[in-house]
Amino acid sequence: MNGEAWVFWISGGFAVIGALGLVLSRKAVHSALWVAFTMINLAILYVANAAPFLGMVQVIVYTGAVMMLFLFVLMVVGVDSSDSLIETLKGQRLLAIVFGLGLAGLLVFGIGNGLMNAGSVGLDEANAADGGNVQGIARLIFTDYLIAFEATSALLITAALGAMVLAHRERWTARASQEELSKQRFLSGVHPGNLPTPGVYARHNAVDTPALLPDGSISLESIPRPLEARGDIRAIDHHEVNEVKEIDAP
Amino acid sequence: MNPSNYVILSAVLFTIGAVGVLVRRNAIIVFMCVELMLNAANLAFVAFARMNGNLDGQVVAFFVMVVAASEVVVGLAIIVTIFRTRRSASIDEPNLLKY
Amino acid sequence: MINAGAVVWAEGAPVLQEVMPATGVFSLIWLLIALPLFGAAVLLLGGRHTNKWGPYLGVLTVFGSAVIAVLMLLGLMARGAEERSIGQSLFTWVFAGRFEVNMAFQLDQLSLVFVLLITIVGTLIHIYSLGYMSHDPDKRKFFGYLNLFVGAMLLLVLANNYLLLYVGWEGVGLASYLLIGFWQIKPTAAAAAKKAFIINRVGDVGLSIAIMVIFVTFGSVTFSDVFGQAGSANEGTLTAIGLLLLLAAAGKSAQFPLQAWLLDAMEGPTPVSALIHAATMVTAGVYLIARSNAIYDRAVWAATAVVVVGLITIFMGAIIGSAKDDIKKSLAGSTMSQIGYMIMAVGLGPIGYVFAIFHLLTHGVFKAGLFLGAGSVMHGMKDQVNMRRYGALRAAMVVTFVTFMAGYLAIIGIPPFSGFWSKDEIIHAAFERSPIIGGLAILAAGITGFYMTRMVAMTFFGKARWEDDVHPHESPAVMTIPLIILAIGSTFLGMALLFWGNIETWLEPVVGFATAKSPISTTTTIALSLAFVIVGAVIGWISYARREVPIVAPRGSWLTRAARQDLYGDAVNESLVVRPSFLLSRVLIWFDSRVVDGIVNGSAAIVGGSSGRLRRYQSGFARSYALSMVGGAVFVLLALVLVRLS
Amino acid sequence: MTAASMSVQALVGRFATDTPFELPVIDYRLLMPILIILGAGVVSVVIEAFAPRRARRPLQLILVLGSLVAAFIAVVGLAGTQTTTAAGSIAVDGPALVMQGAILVIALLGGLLMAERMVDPSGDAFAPRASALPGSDDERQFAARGYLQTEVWPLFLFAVGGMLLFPASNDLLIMFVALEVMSLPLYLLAGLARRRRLLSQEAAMKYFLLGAFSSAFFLYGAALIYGYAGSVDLPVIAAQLSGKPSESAIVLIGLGMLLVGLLFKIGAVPFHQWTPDVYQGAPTAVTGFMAATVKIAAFGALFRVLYVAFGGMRWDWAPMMWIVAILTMLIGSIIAITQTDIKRMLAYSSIAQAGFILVGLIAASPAGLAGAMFYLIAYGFTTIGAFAVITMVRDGNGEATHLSKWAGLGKKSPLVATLFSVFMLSLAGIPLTSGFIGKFSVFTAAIEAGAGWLVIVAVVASLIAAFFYVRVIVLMFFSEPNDQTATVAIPSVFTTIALAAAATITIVLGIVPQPLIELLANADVFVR
Repeated sequence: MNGEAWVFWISGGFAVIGALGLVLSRKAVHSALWVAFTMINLAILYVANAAPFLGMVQVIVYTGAVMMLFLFVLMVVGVDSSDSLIETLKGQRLLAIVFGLGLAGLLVFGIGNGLMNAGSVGLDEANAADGGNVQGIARLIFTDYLIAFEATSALLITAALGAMVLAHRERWTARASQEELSKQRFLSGVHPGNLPTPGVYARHNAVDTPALLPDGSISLESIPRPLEARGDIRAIDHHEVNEVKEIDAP
Repeated sequence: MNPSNYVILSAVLFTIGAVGVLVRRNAIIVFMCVELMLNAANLAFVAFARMNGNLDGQVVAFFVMVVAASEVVVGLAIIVTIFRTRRSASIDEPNLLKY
Repeated sequence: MINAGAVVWAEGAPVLQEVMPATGVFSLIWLLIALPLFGAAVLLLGGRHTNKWGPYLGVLTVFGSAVIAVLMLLGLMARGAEERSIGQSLFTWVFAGRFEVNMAFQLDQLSLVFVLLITIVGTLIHIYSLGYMSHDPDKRKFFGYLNLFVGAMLLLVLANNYLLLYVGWEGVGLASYLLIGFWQIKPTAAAAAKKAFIINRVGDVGLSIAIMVIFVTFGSVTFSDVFGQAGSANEGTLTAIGLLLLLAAAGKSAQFPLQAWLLDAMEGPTPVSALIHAATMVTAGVYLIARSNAIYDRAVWAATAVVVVGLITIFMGAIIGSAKDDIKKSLAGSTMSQIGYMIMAVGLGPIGYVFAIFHLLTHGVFKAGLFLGAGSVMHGMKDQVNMRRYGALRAAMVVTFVTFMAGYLAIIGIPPFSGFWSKDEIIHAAFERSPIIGGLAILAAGITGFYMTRMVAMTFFGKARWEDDVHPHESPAVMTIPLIILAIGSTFLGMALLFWGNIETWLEPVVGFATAKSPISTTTTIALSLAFVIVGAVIGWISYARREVPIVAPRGSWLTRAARQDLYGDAVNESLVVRPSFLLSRVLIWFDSRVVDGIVNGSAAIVGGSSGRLRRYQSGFARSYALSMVGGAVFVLLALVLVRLS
Repeated sequence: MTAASMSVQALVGRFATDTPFELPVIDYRLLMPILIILGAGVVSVVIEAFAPRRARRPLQLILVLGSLVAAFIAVVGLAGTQTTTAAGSIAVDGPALVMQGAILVIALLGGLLMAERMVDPSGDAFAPRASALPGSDDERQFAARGYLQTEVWPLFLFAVGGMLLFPASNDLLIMFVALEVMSLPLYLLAGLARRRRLLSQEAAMKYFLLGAFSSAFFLYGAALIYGYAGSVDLPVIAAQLSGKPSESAIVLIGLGMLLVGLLFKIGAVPFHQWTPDVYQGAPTAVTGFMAATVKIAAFGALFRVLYVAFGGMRWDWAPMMWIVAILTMLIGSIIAITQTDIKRMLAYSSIAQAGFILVGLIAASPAGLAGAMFYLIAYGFTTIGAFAVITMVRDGNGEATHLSKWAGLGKKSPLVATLFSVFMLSLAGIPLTSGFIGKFSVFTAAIEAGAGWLVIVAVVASLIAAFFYVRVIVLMFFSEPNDQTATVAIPSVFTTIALAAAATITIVLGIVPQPLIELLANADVFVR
């Protein structure tokens, strides 16, 4: 095996592992990381295929930008039941695998049939024509594919516009000033400051332990309302309080 | 190295992506699978570029990345919108339109 | 059995007429069609403002067309026989490559007789409708639809190519559905419109495929081009075209096996039944086949199929006509049967075309008269259609009775009424093809005598079996005047066309003509058919006028006693004629309602059911859509590879 | 590792190039229609950014309608051109110009529908702010303040630009980019409905995910074909196919994958399932617009791929397309029968119509192309007219799309019901409407090409299809209005013009189709 073969089998193997990881991971974040892994390996394969420029772009655009956007959205969306791997549609998984095998079989058949004896011309000549890979790509982009290049600008504008339309939340009132906010707060008649924190004497999960007022009685405001409604407030055992005092005492 | 190896690898990745679209329920993962399919196509383009001895394939792959980037933006915007409405990123859950 | 010798056919086939440019009065051909269409547009789009004068406008436009048609008749008669085909091209309608269709009309001897029938009978029926529909709140719309129908029907017969004919064909269909379903409050009417629509579509499919085959074979759909080249096409293609056109004709003309809609179509208002479902639209099939004579003359098996279809329908119609108690449905059965005669006649080739058209004209007049007469009876009987609730109406409605009798004598073929001349010619021609066909045609004439006598007897003779609150009265003059005119037509039209109009020589340039060399003489034919008709009529008379009609059974009258005395004879009648024919008709009605309806409803159910099943696959899950896409991709790839490998 | 290291060397080696950089020869006059629309799209974005809110809508309307008209004039000015430009990547030929012209006119009508804000008392067809949650206080506030999402206009223009590019693209890369330029704005527009926003968002998501999925197939197919031919240029591919012995299956597989993407866009079975959901969920004005134009653009591209690049392989793809066409016609027609939602019914009908147009494609002849173009134009105007009517038929909850609410509409609003009937009759292919001429020209072309049995299936399918079109007419005219019956909102001049134009063209093309047929007969050859 020569060097390129090593690269192919290692990076190619990793790419497939990453792809399988994408499909098989239970957690969406893991999937995203797996696919980023695949893309980095693909970048290596690009370089191995005499496409150093694309390899770089792959790392920067795909792994760096696109996948991070995915991760970002995943963080926004959070974890939900859709991450689960349990199939809810009857027969979907079986048919998916059958069709997948069929598709793969046909693709491999076609590729094998067409390319078994194909020789590789190599890009040395093509790159040399313009003095390098980047120059060659640049020349093509700005000559033969100029219209495509210009049309992609429409695509990028659309993307920006679309994201803004769907995500940008415009204010329909003026932003309230600090003064207005504080006035509003005091005028509302509710407790203006922080509520007392619960459970200063707790020994475990403290949320259900009410705070004590200076006179030793409990402060109901320190307890979340649902707990209060359910009657799940931990009783204050003054004996314990005294115990603590005793411990504290020298 | 025979270019068909790369292309067969790309076919495998493409198929894994396609199957992933069919079996995963999280819209974001489904979308990542689509991206994987595009990447597979790119790999094929790059391998073929070398095989054919011209740079057109690489240029196409470059454009595909641009297109994919814009597609990602639009797609994620749509998915986030749906998520904000339904509090779920499941692709199965919006199921009012049928029959 | 049926002699299908091609040699006979070429004889008497017409030489293609040269088409003359439209000058003088003939430059108004387009106006014939435009007038009623204009009326329809004003009435249907004009809204309520036209409620008051709209119906009169509707009558006027059709009358205008009739006047133009008569002028054209005079114009044509003034010309030599070889100059009577006139073409008018408005503009090129469709033109692509070597394919050109003009918005063009062809007025020749054949289309002119149709135009006259449509406009004159149409005018009379429009006038009649003024009275018949006078209380209907949607009268304006009714006249709009009627005008639309007349326009479309004129387009159908004036078109100079199949494509334009198809436009008229669909147009009359549309108008027909609208009018069948006109009283949409009745669910039966809506169902009948639907049934007519579905069955007619089957026929239309035949026509549209036929047009495409014609276009591909001849490179044109214009009549003159097609008929000019018909000799050079191969017989298989011509047979296919012939059979497809027959399918179309069967749909439109209610011929076996697409006859079922016509009976239900009687749900429409009676003038509609008279105009569309008796006199004009249902004869479009006859027109289509007669017009395509150049094709049928060279496609013997297609023509034979036409004869068979015609024969089957003659009997189906006649037997159904004998069994129905609903006066309109009985008349509808009779219409099927009479059109069966025409279809059979056009299948006979050059010996038959002329007489088919001849019978079509006389039938159009006397059947319109009969239907309008029935409508007049219904009008006086509070829309009662059951003949068992009629009886003894001859005194209450003298004009209706007399005019109805004229139609009656015409349809059963009593000389000198018009039906006699035309039907006997058909029977005579049928004998030339085969004694069996001729014999069957004569037998059917006998059944015609039976059921028409039954109808007349049950309606106008015997005892009154009216419902309590019915007070029969004669219809207003606006209804009786058309009846009288049609009755005059029923009486004299046959003689006029045959002796004065020379219908054979008139039509010969278009459809060709050959004198039938019948094995039996004309006199024998007449004698035979008259004998059968009279026997049928006598049986009908004895069964329904002499004997008490069930449902109402007044006791002790002299008629009942007389009937009792005739018991033995009645029993013979019963067992030999009435019973079997009733049994047969029951079978036919069963066939009609179960099998034909079953096929229509069944195929609708299959389509509907599969629709219900198929839409389940549209589950609403994007993933299952993606699954079917991947499955589709596998299919597409596999199909491509397999095609290459094979 | 030799090749890779060498190219890295090349990369870092000589940055200054010796070879002179040749500027591409681009005849901008030939690209004028596309440039006008995309340029207007950019201006439209600038308007969104800088114009005061009140001024945006009128400015956008003037810009959109003006640029569509200008682009149409530019297309007309190019009539008769038969060449390629931009290094052969854009074809300016008869079919491309015809499709572009049709797209522009229909887009003009679509734009008028989108501009309508009289039929809905609360505003136009789009959500006042798409970012506000459905049913939230935000949303109500935006609606109450009369906010309008004027960003739909740049999106609309970019979509039109992509549609113009799609049928004109002469290489697979441009075609892919055009596909995306056309689709991305449509994914977004589908999700912006003012009412029934859950449905609308669902439609957007399904459309987007499945659309992206299908374009991946398209791209992979393009890759395989590039692998075989060494170029993405359609004429070069054709030359390679005829030059090399074409026994290799890679071309077949590539073509198949390519077709998946294109058949998805035209809504052919089994790639059709997005159509009903998206058509139903999207705002009706957008549905009408995209039902008509996307089909034209996608068929343009499909024709170009199959005729220019793969014309020599007709015997490979024709049998497969036979099956697809038959399935498309029958399944579309059959499922439509049991639909109760009028938008959904029209969606299935559009699937069936795609099948009928495929019949013209299979003819693989200039007559087939001309017939299909006629059909597409006829279908486009009829469809947008039908959807225009749907926007007007409303009840308290917005558009009344359930068929039961259309019962007796003929009594309440005879004119609108009559117009809708005209559209239905045209879709059913009844004579004297454009749909009849379309069907006739497509079917005769197919018979001439020897596809007689296919035409018989097509005629049977149109028989089935006629049933549900006529059923709507029967429902409107033959049943009595009840308290469920919807009312017809009085539209502003925008919808009125669109509706009148669609109806006029539908009827005129049925009665005097000749000028258009002649035009198409002169424009039925692709530049190669």
